[in-house]
Amino acid sequence: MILHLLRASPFSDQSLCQCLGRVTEQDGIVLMQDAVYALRGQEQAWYNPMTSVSSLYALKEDIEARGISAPEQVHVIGYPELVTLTLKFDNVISW
Amino acid sequence: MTSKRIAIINRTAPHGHSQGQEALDMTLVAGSFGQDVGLFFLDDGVFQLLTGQKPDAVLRKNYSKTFAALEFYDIDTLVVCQQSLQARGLTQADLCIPVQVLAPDALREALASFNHIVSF
Amino acid sequence: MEQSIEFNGRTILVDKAGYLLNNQDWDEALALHLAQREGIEMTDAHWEVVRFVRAFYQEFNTSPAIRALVKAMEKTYGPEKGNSRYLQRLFPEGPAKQATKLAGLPKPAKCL
Amino acid sequence: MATFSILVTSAPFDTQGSNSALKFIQAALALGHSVKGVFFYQAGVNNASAWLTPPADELNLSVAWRALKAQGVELHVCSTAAARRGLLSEQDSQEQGYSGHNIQPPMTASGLGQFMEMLDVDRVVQF
Repeated sequence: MILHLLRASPFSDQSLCQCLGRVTEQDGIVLMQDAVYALRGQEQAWYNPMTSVSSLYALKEDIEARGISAPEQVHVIGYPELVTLTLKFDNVISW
Repeated sequence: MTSKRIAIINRTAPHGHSQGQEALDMTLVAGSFGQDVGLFFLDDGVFQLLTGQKPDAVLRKNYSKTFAALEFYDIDTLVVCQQSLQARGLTQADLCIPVQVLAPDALREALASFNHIVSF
Repeated sequence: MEQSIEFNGRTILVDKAGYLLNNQDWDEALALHLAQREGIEMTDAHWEVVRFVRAFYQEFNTSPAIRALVKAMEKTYGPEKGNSRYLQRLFPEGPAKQATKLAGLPKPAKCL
Repeated sequence: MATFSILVTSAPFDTQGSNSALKFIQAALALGHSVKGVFFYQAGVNNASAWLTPPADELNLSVAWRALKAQGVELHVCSTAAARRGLLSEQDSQEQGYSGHNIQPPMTASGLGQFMEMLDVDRVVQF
Protein backbone atom coordinates (compact mmCIF):
# COMPACT_ATOMS: atom_id res chain seq x y z
CA MET A 1 0.00 0.00 0.00
CA ILE A 2 1.74 3.12 -1.27
CA LEU A 3 0.45 6.68 -0.89
CA HIS A 4 1.30 8.73 -3.99
CA LEU A 5 1.59 12.50 -3.55
CA LEU A 6 1.07 14.24 -6.90
CA ARG A 7 2.26 17.83 -7.16
CA ALA A 8 2.32 18.79 -10.85
CA SER A 9 -0.47 19.65 -13.24
CA PRO A 10 -1.15 16.69 -15.57
CA PHE A 11 -1.82 19.17 -18.38
CA SER A 12 1.89 19.97 -18.54
CA ASP A 13 3.64 17.14 -16.70
CA GLN A 14 3.64 13.35 -17.10
CA SER A 15 3.78 12.48 -13.38
CA LEU A 16 0.10 11.65 -12.98
CA CYS A 17 0.06 9.35 -16.03
CA GLN A 18 3.29 7.70 -14.92
CA CYS A 19 1.88 7.21 -11.46
CA LEU A 20 -1.47 5.85 -12.70
CA GLY A 21 0.44 3.26 -14.76
CA ARG A 22 1.89 1.87 -11.56
CA VAL A 23 -0.83 2.03 -8.88
CA THR A 24 -2.79 -0.93 -7.55
CA GLU A 25 -6.24 -1.07 -5.97
CA GLN A 26 -4.75 -0.71 -2.49
CA ASP A 27 -2.74 2.41 -3.27
CA GLY A 28 -3.88 5.96 -2.57
CA ILE A 29 -3.40 9.14 -4.58
CA VAL A 30 -3.33 12.66 -3.17
CA LEU A 31 -3.63 15.62 -5.55
CA MET A 32 -1.86 18.63 -4.09
CA GLN A 33 -0.27 21.85 -5.32
CA ASP A 34 -0.72 22.14 -9.12
CA ALA A 35 -1.87 18.51 -9.37
CA VAL A 36 -5.33 19.60 -8.18
CA TYR A 37 -5.85 21.00 -11.69
CA ALA A 38 -6.31 17.34 -12.68
CA LEU A 39 -9.87 17.81 -11.41
CA ARG A 40 -10.49 20.01 -14.48
CA GLY A 41 -9.52 17.18 -16.83
CA GLN A 42 -12.91 15.58 -17.55
CA GLU A 43 -12.07 15.52 -21.26
CA GLN A 44 -8.63 13.94 -20.76
CA ALA A 45 -7.58 10.30 -21.22
CA TRP A 46 -6.23 10.07 -17.68
CA TYR A 47 -9.39 11.37 -15.98
CA ASN A 48 -11.32 8.09 -15.75
CA PRO A 49 -8.35 5.98 -14.66
CA MET A 50 -7.70 8.63 -12.00
CA THR A 51 -11.23 8.84 -10.66
CA SER A 52 -11.57 5.05 -10.64
CA VAL A 53 -8.89 4.92 -7.91
CA SER A 54 -11.06 4.49 -4.82
CA SER A 55 -8.56 6.24 -2.52
CA LEU A 56 -8.35 9.49 -4.48
CA TYR A 57 -7.83 12.58 -2.34
CA ALA A 58 -7.39 16.25 -3.09
CA LEU A 59 -5.96 18.81 -0.71
CA LYS A 60 -8.57 21.37 0.30
CA GLU A 61 -6.14 24.28 0.71
CA ASP A 62 -4.72 23.78 -2.79
CA ILE A 63 -8.18 23.51 -4.37
CA GLU A 64 -9.37 26.69 -2.70
CA ALA A 65 -6.14 28.53 -3.52
CA ARG A 66 -6.73 27.86 -7.20
CA GLY A 67 -10.44 28.56 -7.34
CA ILE A 68 -11.51 25.13 -8.54
CA SER A 69 -13.88 22.54 -7.12
CA ALA A 70 -13.82 18.78 -6.67
CA PRO A 71 -16.42 16.28 -7.94
CA GLU A 72 -18.20 14.14 -5.38
CA GLN A 73 -16.16 10.96 -5.78
CA VAL A 74 -12.98 12.75 -4.71
CA HIS A 75 -12.22 12.89 -0.98
CA VAL A 76 -11.32 16.45 -0.12
CA ILE A 77 -8.95 16.55 2.85
CA GLY A 78 -6.99 19.07 4.89
CA TYR A 79 -3.43 18.83 6.19
CA PRO A 80 -4.36 16.94 9.39
CA GLU A 81 -6.04 14.22 7.31
CA LEU A 82 -3.03 14.17 4.99
CA VAL A 83 -0.74 13.55 7.96
CA THR A 84 -2.99 10.72 9.12
CA LEU A 85 -3.14 9.25 5.60
CA THR A 86 0.64 9.02 5.33
CA LEU A 87 0.54 6.82 8.42
CA LYS A 88 -2.30 4.65 7.13
CA PHE A 89 -0.28 3.61 4.08
CA ASP A 90 3.01 1.69 4.28
CA ASN A 91 5.11 4.34 2.58
CA VAL A 92 4.87 7.56 0.59
CA ILE A 93 6.17 8.63 -2.84
CA SER A 94 6.25 12.28 -3.87
CA TRP A 95 5.97 12.49 -7.65
CA MET B 1 22.51 2.66 11.93
CA THR B 2 18.79 2.36 11.52
CA SER B 3 17.43 -0.77 9.92
CA LYS B 4 14.95 1.23 7.84
CA ARG B 5 15.27 0.49 4.14
CA ILE B 6 15.32 3.41 1.72
CA ALA B 7 14.48 3.45 -1.99
CA ILE B 8 15.95 6.22 -4.12
CA ILE B 9 14.09 6.79 -7.38
CA ASN B 10 15.57 8.45 -10.45
CA ARG B 11 12.84 9.91 -12.65
CA THR B 12 14.78 12.64 -14.44
CA ALA B 13 17.22 12.49 -17.36
CA PRO B 14 20.85 13.46 -16.68
CA HIS B 15 22.68 16.75 -17.39
CA GLY B 16 19.67 19.00 -18.09
CA HIS B 17 18.99 18.94 -14.35
CA SER B 18 21.05 18.01 -11.30
CA GLN B 19 18.59 15.46 -9.91
CA GLY B 20 20.56 12.42 -11.08
CA GLN B 21 23.89 13.62 -9.72
CA GLU B 22 22.48 14.43 -6.30
CA ALA B 23 20.45 11.21 -6.20
CA LEU B 24 23.73 9.39 -6.79
CA ASP B 25 25.46 11.38 -4.03
CA MET B 26 22.70 10.34 -1.65
CA THR B 27 23.02 6.72 -2.77
CA LEU B 28 26.78 6.68 -2.16
CA VAL B 29 26.34 8.10 1.33
CA ALA B 30 23.53 5.67 2.13
CA GLY B 31 25.83 2.83 1.06
CA SER B 32 28.76 4.23 3.05
CA PHE B 33 26.56 4.38 6.13
CA GLY B 34 25.58 0.73 5.73
CA GLN B 35 21.99 1.67 4.99
CA ASP B 36 19.90 -0.91 3.14
CA VAL B 37 19.23 1.01 -0.06
CA GLY B 38 17.60 0.31 -3.41
CA LEU B 39 18.23 2.44 -6.48
CA PHE B 40 15.39 2.66 -9.00
CA PHE B 41 15.26 4.11 -12.51
CA LEU B 42 11.84 5.01 -13.90
CA ASP B 43 10.60 7.09 -16.81
CA ASP B 44 13.31 9.50 -18.06
CA GLY B 45 15.49 8.30 -15.17
CA VAL B 46 16.52 5.32 -17.31
CA PHE B 47 18.58 7.74 -19.44
CA GLN B 48 20.90 8.10 -16.41
CA LEU B 49 22.32 4.68 -17.19
CA LEU B 50 22.95 5.03 -20.94
CA THR B 51 26.46 4.03 -22.01
CA GLY B 52 28.70 6.42 -23.89
CA GLN B 53 27.72 9.69 -22.19
CA LYS B 54 30.23 12.52 -22.69
CA PRO B 55 28.79 15.42 -20.67
CA ASP B 56 32.16 17.19 -20.59
CA ALA B 57 30.99 18.63 -23.88
CA VAL B 58 28.22 20.50 -22.04
CA LEU B 59 30.42 21.37 -19.05
CA ARG B 60 28.77 18.81 -16.77
CA LYS B 61 30.47 16.17 -14.67
CA ASN B 62 30.43 12.63 -16.07
CA TYR B 63 29.03 10.92 -12.99
CA SER B 64 27.67 8.08 -15.14
CA LYS B 65 31.11 6.49 -14.69
CA THR B 66 30.40 6.29 -10.96
CA PHE B 67 27.51 3.83 -11.35
CA ALA B 68 30.07 1.07 -11.94
CA ALA B 69 31.48 1.72 -8.43
CA LEU B 70 28.17 1.05 -6.67
CA GLU B 71 29.27 -2.51 -5.89
CA PHE B 72 31.92 -1.06 -3.55
CA TYR B 73 29.18 0.85 -1.70
CA ASP B 74 27.11 -2.30 -1.09
CA ILE B 75 24.33 -1.17 -3.40
CA ASP B 76 22.95 -4.47 -4.65
CA THR B 77 19.40 -3.49 -5.49
CA LEU B 78 19.44 -1.77 -8.87
CA VAL B 79 16.06 -1.81 -10.58
CA VAL B 80 15.05 -0.44 -13.97
CA CYS B 81 11.48 -0.13 -15.24
CA GLN B 82 11.01 -2.36 -18.28
CA GLN B 83 8.20 -0.25 -19.68
CA SER B 84 10.25 2.94 -19.44
CA LEU B 85 13.16 1.28 -21.27
CA GLN B 86 10.89 -0.05 -23.98
CA ALA B 87 9.12 3.27 -24.49
CA ARG B 88 12.52 4.86 -25.18
CA GLY B 89 13.74 2.19 -27.59
CA LEU B 90 16.29 0.88 -25.11
CA THR B 91 17.31 -2.54 -23.85
CA GLN B 92 19.53 -3.67 -21.00
CA ALA B 93 22.40 -3.80 -23.54
CA ASP B 94 22.28 0.02 -23.77
CA LEU B 95 22.93 0.43 -20.04
CA CYS B 96 26.33 0.93 -18.41
CA ILE B 97 25.84 -1.49 -15.50
CA PRO B 98 23.97 -4.77 -14.97
CA VAL B 99 20.52 -4.13 -13.49
CA GLN B 100 17.31 -5.91 -12.67
CA VAL B 101 14.68 -5.04 -15.30
CA LEU B 102 11.19 -5.31 -13.84
CA ALA B 103 7.70 -5.07 -15.32
CA PRO B 104 5.44 -2.45 -13.66
CA ASP B 105 3.73 -4.89 -11.27
CA ALA B 106 6.98 -6.38 -10.02
CA LEU B 107 8.54 -2.95 -9.79
CA ARG B 108 5.70 -1.64 -7.68
CA GLU B 109 5.99 -4.68 -5.40
CA ALA B 110 9.71 -4.03 -5.05
CA LEU B 111 9.09 -0.36 -4.13
CA ALA B 112 6.38 -1.27 -1.64
CA SER B 113 8.91 -3.29 0.36
CA PHE B 114 10.90 -0.19 1.36
CA ASN B 115 10.17 1.84 4.50
CA HIS B 116 11.00 5.16 2.91
CA ILE B 117 11.00 6.36 -0.69
CA VAL B 118 12.60 9.52 -2.05
CA SER B 119 12.44 10.61 -5.67
CA PHE B 120 14.61 12.80 -7.85
CA MET C 1 39.52 30.23 -2.96
CA GLU C 2 42.72 29.52 -4.88
CA GLN C 3 46.17 29.28 -3.45
CA SER C 4 49.29 27.89 -4.99
CA ILE C 5 52.45 25.99 -4.15
CA GLU C 6 55.74 26.33 -6.01
CA PHE C 7 57.24 23.04 -7.05
CA ASN C 8 60.13 22.35 -9.46
CA GLY C 9 59.65 25.73 -11.05
CA ARG C 10 55.94 25.12 -11.58
CA THR C 11 53.07 26.94 -9.91
CA ILE C 12 50.50 24.40 -8.75
CA LEU C 13 47.02 25.62 -7.80
CA VAL C 14 45.59 24.08 -4.64
CA ASP C 15 42.59 24.75 -2.45
CA LYS C 16 42.90 26.01 1.09
CA ALA C 17 43.20 22.50 2.47
CA GLY C 18 46.03 21.69 0.05
CA TYR C 19 44.16 19.58 -2.53
CA LEU C 20 45.16 20.08 -6.17
CA LEU C 21 42.65 22.07 -8.20
CA ASN C 22 43.72 20.41 -11.47
CA ASN C 23 44.37 16.73 -11.11
CA GLN C 24 46.36 16.77 -14.39
CA ASP C 25 49.09 18.69 -12.53
CA TRP C 26 49.83 15.50 -10.62
CA ASP C 27 52.90 13.38 -11.02
CA GLU C 28 54.72 11.11 -8.59
CA ALA C 29 57.39 13.70 -7.82
CA LEU C 30 54.65 16.11 -6.79
CA ALA C 31 53.03 13.37 -4.72
CA LEU C 32 56.30 13.01 -2.79
CA HIS C 33 56.31 16.73 -2.15
CA LEU C 34 52.68 16.69 -1.01
CA ALA C 35 53.47 13.77 1.30
CA GLN C 36 56.30 15.76 2.90
CA ARG C 37 53.89 18.61 3.57
CA GLU C 38 51.64 16.06 5.30
CA GLY C 39 54.54 14.58 7.26
CA ILE C 40 54.18 11.20 5.61
CA GLU C 41 57.21 9.20 4.54
CA MET C 42 56.16 7.37 1.41
CA THR C 43 56.79 3.62 1.47
CA ASP C 44 55.80 1.06 -1.17
CA ALA C 45 52.65 0.45 0.84
CA HIS C 46 51.75 4.16 0.67
CA TRP C 47 52.42 4.30 -3.06
CA GLU C 48 50.22 1.28 -3.62
CA VAL C 49 47.25 3.00 -1.96
CA VAL C 50 47.88 6.39 -3.60
CA ARG C 51 48.08 4.82 -7.07
CA PHE C 52 45.02 2.72 -6.30
CA VAL C 53 42.96 5.74 -5.24
CA ARG C 54 44.02 7.61 -8.35
CA ALA C 55 43.11 4.66 -10.60
CA PHE C 56 39.74 4.42 -8.78
CA TYR C 57 39.07 8.07 -9.53
CA GLN C 58 40.09 7.72 -13.17
CA GLU C 59 37.81 4.72 -13.64
CA PHE C 60 34.77 5.90 -11.66
CA ASN C 61 35.15 9.70 -11.67
CA THR C 62 34.74 9.85 -7.89
CA SER C 63 37.10 9.53 -4.94
CA PRO C 64 36.24 6.48 -2.83
CA ALA C 65 34.75 6.98 0.63
CA ILE C 66 36.56 4.92 3.26
CA ARG C 67 34.13 2.00 3.16
CA ALA C 68 34.32 1.81 -0.63
CA LEU C 69 38.11 2.13 -0.54
CA VAL C 70 38.31 -0.80 1.86
CA LYS C 71 36.03 -2.93 -0.30
CA ALA C 72 37.79 -2.07 -3.54
CA MET C 73 41.25 -2.68 -1.99
CA GLU C 74 39.98 -5.99 -0.66
CA LYS C 75 38.81 -7.03 -4.12
CA THR C 76 42.21 -6.26 -5.65
CA TYR C 77 44.66 -7.05 -2.84
CA GLY C 78 42.75 -9.29 -0.42
CA PRO C 79 41.58 -8.70 3.17
CA GLU C 80 45.08 -8.02 4.54
CA LYS C 81 45.21 -4.67 2.77
CA GLY C 82 41.50 -4.25 2.31
CA ASN C 83 40.83 -3.26 5.89
CA SER C 84 40.51 0.07 7.59
CA ARG C 85 43.11 -0.56 10.31
CA TYR C 86 45.80 -1.16 7.69
CA LEU C 87 44.82 1.99 5.78
CA GLN C 88 44.49 4.07 8.93
CA ARG C 89 48.05 3.09 9.96
CA LEU C 90 49.37 4.35 6.63
CA PHE C 91 47.30 7.54 6.62
CA PRO C 92 46.71 8.56 10.24
CA GLU C 93 44.59 11.61 9.37
CA GLY C 94 42.05 9.51 7.49
CA PRO C 95 42.90 7.25 4.56
CA ALA C 96 40.24 8.53 2.18
CA LYS C 97 41.06 12.18 2.89
CA GLN C 98 44.84 11.91 2.93
CA ALA C 99 45.38 9.38 0.14
CA THR C 100 43.06 11.44 -2.05
CA LYS C 101 45.14 14.53 -1.39
CA LEU C 102 48.43 12.77 -2.20
CA ALA C 103 46.82 11.31 -5.34
CA GLY C 104 46.09 14.83 -6.57
CA LEU C 105 42.31 14.38 -6.49
CA PRO C 106 39.61 16.85 -5.43
CA LYS C 107 38.87 17.17 -1.75
CA PRO C 108 36.15 14.61 -1.00
CA ALA C 109 32.74 16.18 -0.40
CA LYS C 110 32.22 16.61 3.34
CA CYS C 111 29.23 14.36 3.48
CA LEU C 112 30.82 11.62 1.38
CA MET D 1 1.93 8.89 18.23
CA ALA D 2 4.18 8.68 15.21
CA THR D 3 7.54 10.14 14.21
CA PHE D 4 8.30 11.95 10.95
CA SER D 5 11.29 13.26 9.06
CA ILE D 6 10.77 15.73 6.24
CA LEU D 7 12.94 16.01 3.13
CA VAL D 8 12.69 19.37 1.35
CA THR D 9 14.12 19.29 -2.18
CA SER D 10 12.18 22.13 -3.76
CA ALA D 11 13.32 25.73 -4.00
CA PRO D 12 11.76 28.34 -1.70
CA PHE D 13 9.51 30.90 -3.41
CA ASP D 14 10.07 29.42 -6.91
CA THR D 15 7.82 26.51 -5.95
CA GLN D 16 5.18 25.80 -3.33
CA GLY D 17 7.17 22.91 -1.83
CA SER D 18 8.49 24.69 1.25
CA ASN D 19 5.06 26.10 2.03
CA SER D 20 3.46 22.64 1.78
CA ALA D 21 6.18 21.23 4.02
CA LEU D 22 5.49 23.90 6.65
CA LYS D 23 1.75 23.24 6.61
CA PHE D 24 2.34 19.49 6.87
CA ILE D 25 4.76 19.82 9.79
CA GLN D 26 2.47 22.21 11.66
CA ALA D 27 -0.43 19.79 11.20
CA ALA D 28 1.65 16.83 12.36
CA LEU D 29 2.78 18.68 15.49
CA ALA D 30 -0.77 19.82 16.22
CA LEU D 31 -1.91 16.20 16.09
CA GLY D 32 0.70 15.34 18.73
CA HIS D 33 3.15 13.59 16.40
CA SER D 34 6.83 14.22 16.62
CA VAL D 35 8.84 15.66 13.75
CA LYS D 36 12.45 14.63 14.21
CA GLY D 37 13.78 17.06 11.68
CA VAL D 38 13.78 18.67 8.28
CA PHE D 39 16.60 17.88 5.85
CA PHE D 40 17.15 20.42 3.07
CA TYR D 41 18.63 19.00 -0.12
CA GLN D 42 18.81 19.86 -3.82
CA ALA D 43 17.29 23.29 -4.51
CA GLY D 44 15.71 23.01 -1.05
CA VAL D 45 19.03 24.16 0.46
CA ASN D 46 18.10 27.70 -0.55
CA ASN D 47 15.70 27.66 2.39
CA ALA D 48 18.77 27.79 4.62
CA SER D 49 19.96 31.20 3.52
CA ALA D 50 19.94 33.58 6.45
CA TRP D 51 19.43 36.35 3.93
CA LEU D 52 15.97 35.46 2.62
CA THR D 53 14.32 38.87 2.49
CA PRO D 54 10.88 38.79 0.91
CA PRO D 55 8.59 41.82 0.85
CA ALA D 56 6.84 42.32 4.20
CA ASP D 57 3.45 41.13 2.94
CA GLU D 58 4.77 37.70 1.90
CA LEU D 59 5.67 34.71 4.03
CA ASN D 60 9.21 34.95 5.42
CA LEU D 61 10.39 31.36 5.34
CA SER D 62 13.39 32.13 7.58
CA VAL D 63 11.01 33.25 10.31
CA ALA D 64 8.76 30.24 9.75
CA TRP D 65 11.63 27.72 9.95
CA ARG D 66 12.98 29.43 13.08
CA ALA D 67 9.59 29.03 14.72
CA LEU D 68 9.67 25.29 13.98
CA LYS D 69 13.14 24.98 15.47
CA ALA D 70 11.78 26.62 18.60
CA GLN D 71 9.27 23.76 18.72
CA GLY D 72 12.06 21.20 18.70
CA VAL D 73 12.26 20.44 14.98
CA GLU D 74 15.90 20.07 13.90
CA LEU D 75 16.82 21.87 10.65
CA HIS D 76 19.69 20.28 8.71
CA VAL D 77 21.17 21.42 5.41
CA CYS D 78 23.36 19.29 3.17
CA SER D 79 26.56 21.35 3.16
CA THR D 80 27.75 19.93 -0.18
CA ALA D 81 24.50 20.70 -1.97
CA ALA D 82 24.48 24.11 -0.25
CA ALA D 83 28.07 24.98 -1.21
CA ARG D 84 27.32 24.18 -4.85
CA ARG D 85 24.62 26.86 -4.65
CA GLY D 86 26.64 29.48 -2.82
CA LEU D 87 25.44 28.81 0.72
CA LEU D 88 28.13 28.36 3.34
CA SER D 89 28.26 27.97 7.10
CA GLU D 90 30.69 30.09 9.10
CA GLN D 91 33.20 27.22 9.28
CA ASP D 92 32.96 26.34 5.57
CA SER D 93 33.24 29.99 4.65
CA GLN D 94 36.40 30.42 6.71
CA GLU D 95 37.89 27.23 5.24
CA GLN D 96 37.30 28.65 1.77
CA GLY D 97 38.77 32.02 2.68
CA TYR D 98 35.54 33.97 2.17
CA SER D 99 34.23 36.68 4.42
CA GLY D 100 30.69 36.39 5.65
CA HIS D 101 28.45 33.35 5.71
CA ASN D 102 24.77 32.73 5.04
CA ILE D 103 24.03 29.50 6.88
CA GLN D 104 23.60 30.10 10.59
CA PRO D 105 21.31 28.94 13.41
CA PRO D 106 18.57 27.77 13.42
CA MET D 107 19.96 25.93 10.39
CA THR D 108 22.69 23.35 10.90
CA ALA D 109 25.12 22.58 8.05
CA SER D 110 25.33 18.79 7.97
CA GLY D 111 26.10 15.97 5.61
CA LEU D 112 23.87 13.45 3.92
CA GLY D 113 24.90 11.08 6.71
CA GLN D 114 22.67 13.17 8.95
CA PHE D 115 19.74 12.36 6.68
CA MET D 116 20.51 8.66 7.11
CA GLU D 117 20.25 9.20 10.88
CA MET D 118 16.86 10.80 10.30
CA LEU D 119 15.46 7.69 8.59
CA ASP D 120 14.81 6.07 11.94
CA VAL D 121 11.21 7.32 11.98
CA ASP D 122 7.78 6.03 10.98
CA ARG D 123 7.50 8.14 7.84
CA VAL D 124 9.70 10.24 5.61
CA VAL D 125 7.73 12.71 3.49
CA GLN D 126 9.37 14.66 0.67
CA PHE D 127 8.28 18.10 -0.48
